[in-house]
Amino acid sequence: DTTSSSSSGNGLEKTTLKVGTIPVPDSAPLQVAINQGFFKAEGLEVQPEVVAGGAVATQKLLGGSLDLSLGAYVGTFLAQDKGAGKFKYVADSYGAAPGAFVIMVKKDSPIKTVADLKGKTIAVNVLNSVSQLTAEVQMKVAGVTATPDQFVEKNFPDMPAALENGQVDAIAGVEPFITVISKAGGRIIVDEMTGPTENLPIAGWFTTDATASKYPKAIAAFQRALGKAQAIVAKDRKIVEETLPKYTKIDAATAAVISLGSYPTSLSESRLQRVADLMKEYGYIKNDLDVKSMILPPPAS
Amino acid sequence: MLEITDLVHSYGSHRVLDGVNIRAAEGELVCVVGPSGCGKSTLLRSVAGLIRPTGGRVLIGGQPVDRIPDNLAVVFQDYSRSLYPWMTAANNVALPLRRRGLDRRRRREAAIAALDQVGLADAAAKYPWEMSGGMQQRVSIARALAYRPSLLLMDEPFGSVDAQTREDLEDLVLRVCAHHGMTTLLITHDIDESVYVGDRVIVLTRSPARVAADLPVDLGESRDQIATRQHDAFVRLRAEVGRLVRGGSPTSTVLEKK
Amino acid sequence: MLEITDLVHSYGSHRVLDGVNIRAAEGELVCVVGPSGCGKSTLLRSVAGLIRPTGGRVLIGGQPVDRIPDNLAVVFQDYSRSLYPWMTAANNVALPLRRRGLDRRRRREAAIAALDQVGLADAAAKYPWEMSGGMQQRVSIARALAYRPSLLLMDEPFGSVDAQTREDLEDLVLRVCAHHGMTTLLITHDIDESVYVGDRVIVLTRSPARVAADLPVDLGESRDQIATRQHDAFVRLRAEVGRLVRGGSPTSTVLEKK
Amino acid sequence: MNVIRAVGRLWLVPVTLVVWEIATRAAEQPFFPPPSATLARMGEMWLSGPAAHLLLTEQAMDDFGPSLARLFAGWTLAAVLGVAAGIAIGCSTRLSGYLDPLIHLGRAVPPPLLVPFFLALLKLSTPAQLTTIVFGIIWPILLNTVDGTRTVDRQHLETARIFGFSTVERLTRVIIPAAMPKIFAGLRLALSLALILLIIAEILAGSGGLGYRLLTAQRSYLYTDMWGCLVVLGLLGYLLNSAFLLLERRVLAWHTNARQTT
Amino acid sequence: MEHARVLRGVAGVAGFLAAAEIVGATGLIDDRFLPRMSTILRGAAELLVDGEFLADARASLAAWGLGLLLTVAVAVPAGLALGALPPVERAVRPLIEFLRPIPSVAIIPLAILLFSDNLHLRVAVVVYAASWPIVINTIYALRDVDPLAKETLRSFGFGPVSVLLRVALPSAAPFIATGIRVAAGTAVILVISAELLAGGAEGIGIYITEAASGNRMDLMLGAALWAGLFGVLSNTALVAVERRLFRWHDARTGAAR
Ligand SMILES: Nc1ncnc2c1ncn2[C@@H]1O[C@H](COP(=O)(O)OP(=O)(O)OP(=O)(O)O)[C@@H](O)[C@H]1O
Ligand SMILES: Nc1ncnc2c1ncn2[C@@H]1O[C@H](COP(=O)(O)OP(=O)(O)OP(=O)(O)O)[C@@H](O)[C@H]1O
Ligand SMILES: [Mg+2]
Ligand SMILES: [Mg+2]
Repeated sequence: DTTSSSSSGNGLEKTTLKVGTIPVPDSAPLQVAINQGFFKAEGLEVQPEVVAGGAVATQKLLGGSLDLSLGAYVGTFLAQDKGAGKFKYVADSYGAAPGAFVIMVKKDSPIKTVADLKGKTIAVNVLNSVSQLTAEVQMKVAGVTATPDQFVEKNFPDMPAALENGQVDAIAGVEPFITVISKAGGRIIVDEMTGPTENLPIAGWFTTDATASKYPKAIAAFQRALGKAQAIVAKDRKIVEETLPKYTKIDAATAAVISLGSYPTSLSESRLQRVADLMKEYGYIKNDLDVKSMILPPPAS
Repeated sequence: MLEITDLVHSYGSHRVLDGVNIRAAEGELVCVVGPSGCGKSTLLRSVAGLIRPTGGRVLIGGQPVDRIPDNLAVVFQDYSRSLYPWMTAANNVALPLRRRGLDRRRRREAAIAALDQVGLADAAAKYPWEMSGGMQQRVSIARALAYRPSLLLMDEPFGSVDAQTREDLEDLVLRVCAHHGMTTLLITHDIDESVYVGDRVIVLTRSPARVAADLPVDLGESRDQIATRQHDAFVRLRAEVGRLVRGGSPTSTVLEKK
Repeated sequence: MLEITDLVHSYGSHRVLDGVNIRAAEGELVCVVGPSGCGKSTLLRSVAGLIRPTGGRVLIGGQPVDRIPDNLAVVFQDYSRSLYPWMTAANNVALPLRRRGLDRRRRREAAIAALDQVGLADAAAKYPWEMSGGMQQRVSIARALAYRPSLLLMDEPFGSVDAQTREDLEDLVLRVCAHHGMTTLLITHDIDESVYVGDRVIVLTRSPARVAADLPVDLGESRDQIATRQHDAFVRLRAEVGRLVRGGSPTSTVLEKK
Repeated sequence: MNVIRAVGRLWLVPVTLVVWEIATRAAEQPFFPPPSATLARMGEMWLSGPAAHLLLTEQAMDDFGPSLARLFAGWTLAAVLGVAAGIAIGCSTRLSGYLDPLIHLGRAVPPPLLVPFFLALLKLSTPAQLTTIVFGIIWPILLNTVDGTRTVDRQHLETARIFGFSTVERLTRVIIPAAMPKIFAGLRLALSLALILLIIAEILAGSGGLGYRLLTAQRSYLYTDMWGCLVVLGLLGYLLNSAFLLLERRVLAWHTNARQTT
Repeated sequence: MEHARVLRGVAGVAGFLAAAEIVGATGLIDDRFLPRMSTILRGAAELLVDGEFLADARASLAAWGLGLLLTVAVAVPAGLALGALPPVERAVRPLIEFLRPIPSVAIIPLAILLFSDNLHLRVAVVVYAASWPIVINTIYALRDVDPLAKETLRSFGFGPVSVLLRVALPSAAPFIATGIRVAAGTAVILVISAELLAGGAEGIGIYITEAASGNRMDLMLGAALWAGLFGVLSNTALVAVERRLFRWHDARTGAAR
């Protein structure tokens, strides 16, 4: 039972946290924190649970089956803007880095530059996600305008075949699928995270306003433990390589060569504001988003 | 006990019963004969409350039949469809006895005894589809008799059994009905049989059916397959019923229309 | 035409037919009588190729029956289940006639004519569930006769019809079979009937069935419901069959075992 | 009279709507918009077009046209294949011996997992969508047909054999009519399943149609749009089913009459 | 007889696998995107010794079993009530027909909001979507009950409920059982779909999500293959139960040919 409170010394309102993760490199810090016993040290038991994506995570947070979850900023901001709920980020997890998010086409594709993508079908793993947003940004930089109906949703594993069979003209991919498509002769057209989107924050750990105010101490403990892991991961890529095969099916050999994003150590309002601004600029959200109200800064340690 | 007054029934526009009047006193065994398709089964279904006749009245014990009467048992013409294929013969017979408040063991004993009476002691554990046509028909008779209804309706109950078994069953029905005072309506095609078992024989006309004749049978209480059938009155009545079924008009014998 | 030799059949360990020998010449009408449950229907199903008997041989026209013989028609004991409820009476009768290469109109005419012969001219457009038991049985007879098979098997075909209709049907079968030279095996419980329609009467013992007697009927070709039944030979034979069915042993009459 | 009958049949619908309206207004959950809002949004999305197009908007044409075409094509294909295969399997123990395990293997694999496979195999998305629909809905048709074919009254079959019916006559005159009630149960199940599979196929292998509209609504957190799609699905389901029952009443008239209790 | 059946089944499956392998080998399907059958089989074999997968399979199995039990417990009585009471059926029909085509992709987000426990969520989704085949088959089966069989019991004075339970239910049972078999297959799909769409801690669907993250098509399809095999086994078990329970049914129909 997740609501059982404990009588342990540090006075946490709740000692068991159900945390949604996605089996992608983004959630490495959580795994590291678990493996290193950082949560235990805080008197917390973290039960990771796989969620299919950010939309499910918001539903599960609202429905109460999760306490916290990994969530991409774009999706959560969108949900908040549409009034689906009120959310709070408690820690950053993953940010853009060169080579981690790219647009690819197949070997013999006539598409050579970003401008060639005009009117072509582009597969993204989730519609209205950071992939789509950054693709739109790169196209605008290249002087062409993207239309919403040129994006289709495809799961990452289906992208290589969809590209090869001509169901889509280009894909917005991540590792390890970038490696797969490259091996098949696929070409990278553009790194999505350059120019206006360089170092863009991708995903962080978030919860609902209600949960945040109900269990402040437990959340603080979570933030402290995760902060320690985040610090380790940020410095040492090796530890991510070792952790990845344990919670995903990316094998060690692949983990050693794939391009990873960055693991920022702090939850910076100004960085997140960039995401919100881009979303507003590209019509994802109508109103100015008060990013500050969506951040629960970690306790001073 | 049973009063059928001006009974009329039509299937759609097709009139089948055209004002039928029949009366049966408590404990009486009334045989109904008539041409195929004249409406005998329809009559029986009306009495059983299974169809709502278009017109007329059926009273049982003074009560109008607006639902299925209590204490009724029916042996259907299409006996094979009225046995449950997922039950053995014994269970088929025992099932209605639940209504009699008997416990499991007593029901089973009663069922076995009834099967024995119809010559199926060995077949208690058989399923209907493991039995011959005549055996199925006898199970269905055993079920009705074991139930000890106060009103027993039988639609050609002996159609599928051999001559010997038929005689045995006729005597069985006579005995059981007399012993328990059951009022019985028996539909048959066998004119000899109608005269042999009936206290009265009702002859129906061809469709739409009316009562052509209502003949009392004066053969006394106790009947015997050999002696009774040689009886003068028997031979005379049987000839008369035969003539009437063939569409003749009633002779001397009183035509009770009341 | 039909030769049944040492036919044995068991359902599981339950032996039903215990070496039955029957022969029928081309155009002969053989009646089979026997106690209920003795194995008559089983015999008929073996001849029709519907079950594979445990032992013995059935030859039709010299050919062993290993599948359903050509040019066969059967009237089943459970007639109501052998009519197709999704077809009218006329269509039920007409359907097998496709095999006769008749066109649609001719099939329909033949079906109507056959229904007329069994007294159902009015019921051609009725569905089986709109008909009385006896009417369904007659449709099933009409279907078999209209088909003009060379071998006709009937399992108690007249069980559900009234005396008058029964006599008409008996004469109809006699006439049609004689006219078209059909070989016929007719199972019946009515001893009078077996003697009246049969060229020969086969009496089976109680289960496991063997042939108790094989009696030729010497009543000449043309028969008449009233005259024939008053015939001395008829009365004698009928008494003899009755005795045999009741389990007596054969008397003077030659017991043909060939 | 007809009006009274319709009221008798449909009274539960307004009752449910009102209860739902009250409950959603009280709950104020953005995920559960009140039906009035949903209906208003539906009108705006699909029914605010020119009168010449029966008020349908262009979006309605885009959303419903291709979807309905796929739906009917998929269902018809599944019906033909399922009934044909079901009869073949029901008639032949040998065939059913070979195919049974494969059928049950196939029917327990989630169609969403197979969509990539169909896409890889068929390269184009429309055939892949149709295959997904057929693959997803054929099972109830197939199993019910097999069941119906196997359980034709024994005496019906024996009669057919006695009179030497040809295989075609056996099938068309005896087996299919006898199995028809069960086949219809399967077809009816498949009809609404087809709607479900249509959505799955359009989500996973398409870029248009009602499923795609539902997906984009979900991805944009436009809950009234999403509920609008669900309502359309439900309405379609109800309409298709009513049409189907009409057909069934004609085809199975003998059955209904033969089975009615007198 | 039974032997021949098993042999044929094995032959059928072997033939299919061989055909799939040959299609892969001829290059009709690009094996970079869709692994060869032999690769899938190897992946499936690997799963057998993968403790994580076994735990996931157990969790899915539990959800399936519980879901199916509950489905039967809900759908059979519901089908009986609707089949036995035509006015009720007519009143509820618009609602049912409205609900049936709503796909689980739309139901699952709703279920997520309503159920905070992953097991409950999956069970609820199974009950929602797997009930229909049972309900519909029950309604159709009840219509097919021989009226004379019902009248027989009615004539002995049994009430409608007795007639329903003692005659209508047994004679409808074989076709209801077919509905249950359809539902059992549907339930496998739904459990996995719910896991794929809603996530969770354990389950075959979760395992597939994880395998997808590493582009391990062989494991994904291997897991799907096991799901299929489970479908075959559960079906075989249900058929065996039916054979025992409905021997009378086979005897009356052409099934025992
Ligand atoms: N399918 C079956 N399975 C097991 N036993 C059966 C089966 N069919 C018939 N029997 C048994 O075989 C015996 C003969 O049955 P059959 O139907 O041949 O009798 P019959 O002579 O036609 O009787 P009836 O005159 O009553 O119709 C009966 O004792 C019956 O119980
Ligand atoms: N369900 C029905 N629908 C329409 N007509 C019917 C129905 N049932 C019976 N009939 C018609 O009613 C008439 C009388 O049928 P019924 O079954 O009462 O006759 P019956 O006297 O029992 O005949 P039999 O001795 O042949 O059994 C027949 O003409 C039949 O066609
Ligand atoms: Mg009758
Ligand atoms: Mg018999």
